[in-house]
Amino acid sequence: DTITVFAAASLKASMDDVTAAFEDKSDHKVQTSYAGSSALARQIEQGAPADVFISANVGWMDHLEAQDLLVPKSRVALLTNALVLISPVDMDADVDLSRNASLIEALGDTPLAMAFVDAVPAGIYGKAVLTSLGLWDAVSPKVAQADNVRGALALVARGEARLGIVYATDARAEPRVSVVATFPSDSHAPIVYPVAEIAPSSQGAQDFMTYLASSEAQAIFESHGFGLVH
Amino acid sequence: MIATLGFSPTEWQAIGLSLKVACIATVFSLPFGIFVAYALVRWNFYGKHFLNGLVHLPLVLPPVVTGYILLVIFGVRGPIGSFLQDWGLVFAFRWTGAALAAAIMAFPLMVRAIRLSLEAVDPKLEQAAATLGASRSWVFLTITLPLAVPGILAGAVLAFAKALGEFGATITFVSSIPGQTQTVPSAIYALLQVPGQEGAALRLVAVSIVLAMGALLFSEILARRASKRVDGA
Amino acid sequence: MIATLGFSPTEWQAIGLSLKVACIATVFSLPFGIFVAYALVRWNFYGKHFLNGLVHLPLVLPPVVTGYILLVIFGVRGPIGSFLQDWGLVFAFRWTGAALAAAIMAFPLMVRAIRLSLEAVDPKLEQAAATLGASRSWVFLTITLPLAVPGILAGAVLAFAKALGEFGATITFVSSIPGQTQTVPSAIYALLQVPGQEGAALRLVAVSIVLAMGALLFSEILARRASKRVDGA
Amino acid sequence: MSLLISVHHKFGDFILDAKFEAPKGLTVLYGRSGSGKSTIINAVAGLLRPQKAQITVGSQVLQDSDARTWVPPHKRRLGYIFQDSRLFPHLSVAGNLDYAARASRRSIDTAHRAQVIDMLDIGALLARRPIALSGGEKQRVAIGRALLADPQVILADEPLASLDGARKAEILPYFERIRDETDIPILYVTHAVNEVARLATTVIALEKGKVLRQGPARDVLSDPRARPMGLGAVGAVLDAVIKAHHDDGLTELDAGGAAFFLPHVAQPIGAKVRVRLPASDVLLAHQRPSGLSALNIVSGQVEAIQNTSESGAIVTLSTCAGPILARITQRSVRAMDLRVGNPCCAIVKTVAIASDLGTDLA
Amino acid sequence: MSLLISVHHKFGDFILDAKFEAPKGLTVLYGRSGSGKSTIINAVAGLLRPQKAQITVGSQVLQDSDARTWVPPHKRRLGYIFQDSRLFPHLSVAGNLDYAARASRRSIDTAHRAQVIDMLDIGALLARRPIALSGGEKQRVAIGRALLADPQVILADEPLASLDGARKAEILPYFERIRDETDIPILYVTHAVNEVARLATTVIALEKGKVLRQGPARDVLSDPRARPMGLGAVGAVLDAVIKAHHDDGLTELDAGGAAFFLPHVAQPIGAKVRVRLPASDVLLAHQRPSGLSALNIVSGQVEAIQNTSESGAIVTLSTCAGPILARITQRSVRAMDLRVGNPCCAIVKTVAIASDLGTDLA
Ligand SMILES: Nc1ncnc2c1ncn2[C@@H]1O[C@H](COP(=O)(O)OP(=O)(O)OP(=O)(O)O)[C@@H](O)[C@H]1O
Ligand SMILES: Nc1ncnc2c1ncn2[C@@H]1O[C@H](COP(=O)(O)OP(=O)(O)OP(=O)(O)O)[C@@H](O)[C@H]1O
Ligand code: MOO
Ligand SMILES: [Mg+2]
Ligand SMILES: [Mg+2]
Repeated sequence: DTITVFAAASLKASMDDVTAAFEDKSDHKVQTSYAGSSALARQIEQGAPADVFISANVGWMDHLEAQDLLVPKSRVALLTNALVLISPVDMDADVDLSRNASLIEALGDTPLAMAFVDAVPAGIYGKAVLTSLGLWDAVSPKVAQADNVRGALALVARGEARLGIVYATDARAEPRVSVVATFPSDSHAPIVYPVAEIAPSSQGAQDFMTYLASSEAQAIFESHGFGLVH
Repeated sequence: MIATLGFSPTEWQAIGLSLKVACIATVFSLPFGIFVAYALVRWNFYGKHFLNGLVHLPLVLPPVVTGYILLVIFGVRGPIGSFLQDWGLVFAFRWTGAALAAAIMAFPLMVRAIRLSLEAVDPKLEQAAATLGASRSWVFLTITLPLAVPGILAGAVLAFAKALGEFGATITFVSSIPGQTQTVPSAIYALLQVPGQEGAALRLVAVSIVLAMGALLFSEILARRASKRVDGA
Repeated sequence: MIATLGFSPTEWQAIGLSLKVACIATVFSLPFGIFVAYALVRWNFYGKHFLNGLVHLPLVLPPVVTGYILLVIFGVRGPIGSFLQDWGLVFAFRWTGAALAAAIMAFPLMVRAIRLSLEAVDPKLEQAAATLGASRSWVFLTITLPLAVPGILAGAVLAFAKALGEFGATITFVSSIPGQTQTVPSAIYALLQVPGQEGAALRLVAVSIVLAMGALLFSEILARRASKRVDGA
Repeated sequence: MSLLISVHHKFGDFILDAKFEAPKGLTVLYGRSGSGKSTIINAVAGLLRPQKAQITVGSQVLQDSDARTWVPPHKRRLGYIFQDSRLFPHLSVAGNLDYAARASRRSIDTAHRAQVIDMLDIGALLARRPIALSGGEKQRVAIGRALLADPQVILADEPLASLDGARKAEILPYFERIRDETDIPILYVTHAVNEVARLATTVIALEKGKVLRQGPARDVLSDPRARPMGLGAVGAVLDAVIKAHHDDGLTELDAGGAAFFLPHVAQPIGAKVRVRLPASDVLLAHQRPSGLSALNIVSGQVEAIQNTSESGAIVTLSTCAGPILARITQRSVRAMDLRVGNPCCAIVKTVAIASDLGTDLA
Repeated sequence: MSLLISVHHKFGDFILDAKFEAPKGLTVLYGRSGSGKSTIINAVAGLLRPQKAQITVGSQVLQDSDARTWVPPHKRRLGYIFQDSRLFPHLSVAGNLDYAARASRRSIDTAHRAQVIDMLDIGALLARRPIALSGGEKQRVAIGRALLADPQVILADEPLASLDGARKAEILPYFERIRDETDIPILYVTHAVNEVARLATTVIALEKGKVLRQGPARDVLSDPRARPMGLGAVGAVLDAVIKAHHDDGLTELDAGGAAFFLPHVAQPIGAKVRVRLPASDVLLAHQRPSGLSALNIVSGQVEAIQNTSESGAIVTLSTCAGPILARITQRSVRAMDLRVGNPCCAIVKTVAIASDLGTDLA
């Protein structure tokens, strides 16, 4: 069969490897459409021919589940991620997250690159972190919000922003940035990428779901820097 | 193989699809563009300003919004989409949908260009044609339309270029399914999601540019030929 | 309060900013648009096709790519950006950058419209002006330009509409800083990322539409007045 | 077929208020620049919709603003020669000429087409675009385009203004033929007196949007009191028959018994022709002079003497050929002691007659 | 100042190859439609850049294709009246008239402006746009626009073609004044013989792009062999002086001793005038006839007899006033037994002279 997978765009690098490995092992073909989680979720709502949806955003998966568009009980938390503070490699900012003033001093009057803080998961998590650290009110006027986490990453990679908050996986893949600090995982809700089969269920989709849970697939995800849900 | 120019099969598919989408979008919207432009220039009707506004809407709205509106209207569950589906015409998640999105996004550009050229046609010539027995539609076909060729060509090439570059509405409406709805811009977008793939993205950008410049040059040549017919020996 | 129409202060900021950005982008690019259009129509120079292609580029490229290119060139570290910074002109993360992005994205539309109108100006009238002692630039100012008013207005309103709707290049180039660079489209985009916020997005969409339609109507009125001067008593 | 026209239209200060009949034949609209000639023609063509109008061709109502009848221009079967030529710039000369046939899906009458092209001498231009034509060439193509439209009404707005005398002389007979051989009414605007004299069946003189005088060309032209076209246009119009072609190249006409000689006229013996004798080309003498180079001398009686200016007068003689007008000085009237009822001779130069018959129009 | 023109230009099959001098005064370019008149004017204006050309006004070289000299049109100080009026549609009539002054940042000479507006009778149109003008009104505005450009050369391409006789009569004296009172050379295209006769200092006759004949108007017009404008244009041009204004409204001229009477001429006694006697308006008689309405009778001797067609001839008399031409039939030549050397009288109608002096041009 041909399995159509809708996946959050930020998963493209790892998902390309996973699907290639899956296609080697099975006689299914996988088509993956990468776009923002919100766009994909809306399309599924409007009857898109997706068999599997991997979202970067729990909210949108909840939204679909509430409309009974998922194959019951197929939803699982596939991956986790961590949130990091980055800066361009050649600017080597020194920030001590335990000291509140440190981040603000490091920023000076330069912007802090993030994804949309009220809309895009990476931004929402980032805002939560800054709030729990008591920094949000001081920092928020300086936050430059990109439409997705890659945009924030690019701003830092180009050196336009001195600091940015992105996923650990993004920071790892971009050689022009270095991780200044990793935010403690207890300072925000768990960063989870849920996956689910979209109704109606099919053999191919089930096989693919099974494969995603396999240790082989998990290893690929891990190699891209994702954490696994246990 | 040299023939692949280093592009993967899905990328080749995307290039072919983009070309197909841009051509179809241009060709099919052209008659509507001409019609709407003509109506705006020469007719007086109730709701003219509304039509004019409607035509410009895709320009004003963020493409995502346009895409979303298309999804809601032309999706399989949408009012028009479900109706057309009964007639065998499916837009949702097909290349046809990409063409529709491109056509709608390009429509204001096309209409404006044609409208400007139609406005520049001297009504005295149309009158002269009428005194020679030409009905309104014949006047339109033999006088107005040929004299508006510069604008029609400009409109077509703008639409084609826009269709090649359209991304936001397309990916929102028909997603980005390789071989089905993944056009060059969505492929570029996907590549940009992967750090370190800028080079690959750049090659696709180059392809877009080459295609658009080709179309541009072609239209300039046609326009020059058409204007030679009017201006010189 | 009724005066807020239910918009939050940041939303009001976004509306004001969008208007400012669209106006500035239109006003500042207009002279360039006229100049480039004139050069393309009336001059023959080496690299004309290249210039023509360059102007159309923002239409062909996915907006993200254009935004990225702007970032590379006009960012604080970019060749031009760092140079201009020494002169006190900063684009990065400023509303000026949003205006630049909007202007660049709208430029092909503007140039095309003006070009069409310039092409429609009868060179015989320009010749007549020359025989009356008018230098080239005076002919341009007093004959060519006034006769091209329909195209200039069309170009300006297209640019304004496009500037109001521009999202991809703007967000990539200057991101979205409330009060600085958060325009209406980015606000809409953000709202659309969250389930159930369609209503709020819709209200902002309505604002965009109202603004654009106002500009459209205004330009139609100006155009009608200009054409009355040519066609009738 | 005749044209009945009654139009009322206001343009700013200018008010057109004209009512007249253009009977079969050629009706000249005459009047100063801005008097409303083109406006009337446009109303007949349907390009202008006057505020009030009744326009009828034969039995067909083209417009009746009371009955709200309105025939659109393309159904009026017109041959309109515009004051500005209005050629289609994107079509070749041939494409312009054949436009009407194509528009009405008629097959092209190739013999007629060839004849018109030949008359207008535009055969060498057929493949050119209008931009590559001279002013006169454009106008000739515009004339051809209208003539080839198979019209039921011809509207000609100064069709020959930009043409040289020789060209005019070639084209004028064609309008005469349409006037004489077909039933197509022609509305013709011109400022040239010799065109009026030669072509007009009826003359409508306009002034500031009003009809100043209308009537058969002969009456209007030979009435010394009515001079809508200026004194130069006053003259008698005589009906004559070709009597003989002489060996020395002269043609002899007979007008009510009086003989007139003029250079060869290419018409058979017995054919009827119209001869115009401009008052300014007629001399008067007490008695038939001898030893004079003028061949055409008619005797008659003074019927009227009309002073036209401080020093000029127009004398009307009644002769066997009809009334003949002479424009002379009051000094001569006194010197010759001319009085109504006196006998008198009119001397007309041969060539003066000829020039109005088109043998030489330059 | 004089204009020296030598142009070579090829348009498809058409080859213009003309070289001539337009001396001070008014030079008429005469020739059939398509003979290259507008092309020459455009070359002088610099709107066409001929493949080869030398064009000089006074001492200023406008173009020299050998020396690669080229003065752009706006530096040529022209007053070009186009064959199509080419008014600026977005400017009012006033805006059109003042265009040249604004373009060269001159202050407007209000007296001159008022005079031109008055002469052209366009005062009521100043606020209108060209679209709201009639054909003749457009042309008058175009004339005014060119005249107000303070030109050093005037180029007029059939400026009066679309005007009625009375209008022409009003505007012609203005061209005469420029011709006589200023140093501005005028290149003037027309098909109207009476304009040539009245205005031309020099005539350049063109045929198919070549100069057929050129020279002072008097020579070209009074040479029976050279008839670039057709027989109708042949005629003598005499220099005369105003001798007296009589009580009966007639003005008496003296031309080398011969007296000519014509309706009042508004010039002081002693003023020099040019009188044209069209050959077709002259009758011949063996002896001075009596009892004739014509007042102008000059005796002389037959100098030449030239057959011009199968039946016509032109007889040249030498008189004290200068050569006088008469166009008569060969039959009359035989009947009167005219031979070179014989004495003979020329009879010229008063009004024939007058009409060329513009008292009545219609
Ligand atoms: N672009 C062109 N290509 C070919 N032939 C041309 C072009 N332009 C003009 N001609 C020819 O050049 C000749 C001269 O044209 P020109 O306009 O000078 O004539 P003209 O003497 O002014 O005639 P008219 O009295 O009709 O205005 C004409 O025969 C015309 O057909
Ligand atoms: N749109 C308009 N507004 C005001 N006046 C107008 C308009 N159109 C025409 N006129 C006036 O109407 C009058 C009649 O114009 P028309 O064109 O019929 O004149 P015409 O007799 O054809 O003159 P010509 O011999 O100069 O062509 C003119 O005085 C003109 O100024
Ligand atoms: O592409 Mo995402 O859904 O913003 O991580
Ligand atoms: Mg008219
Ligand atoms: Mg010409």
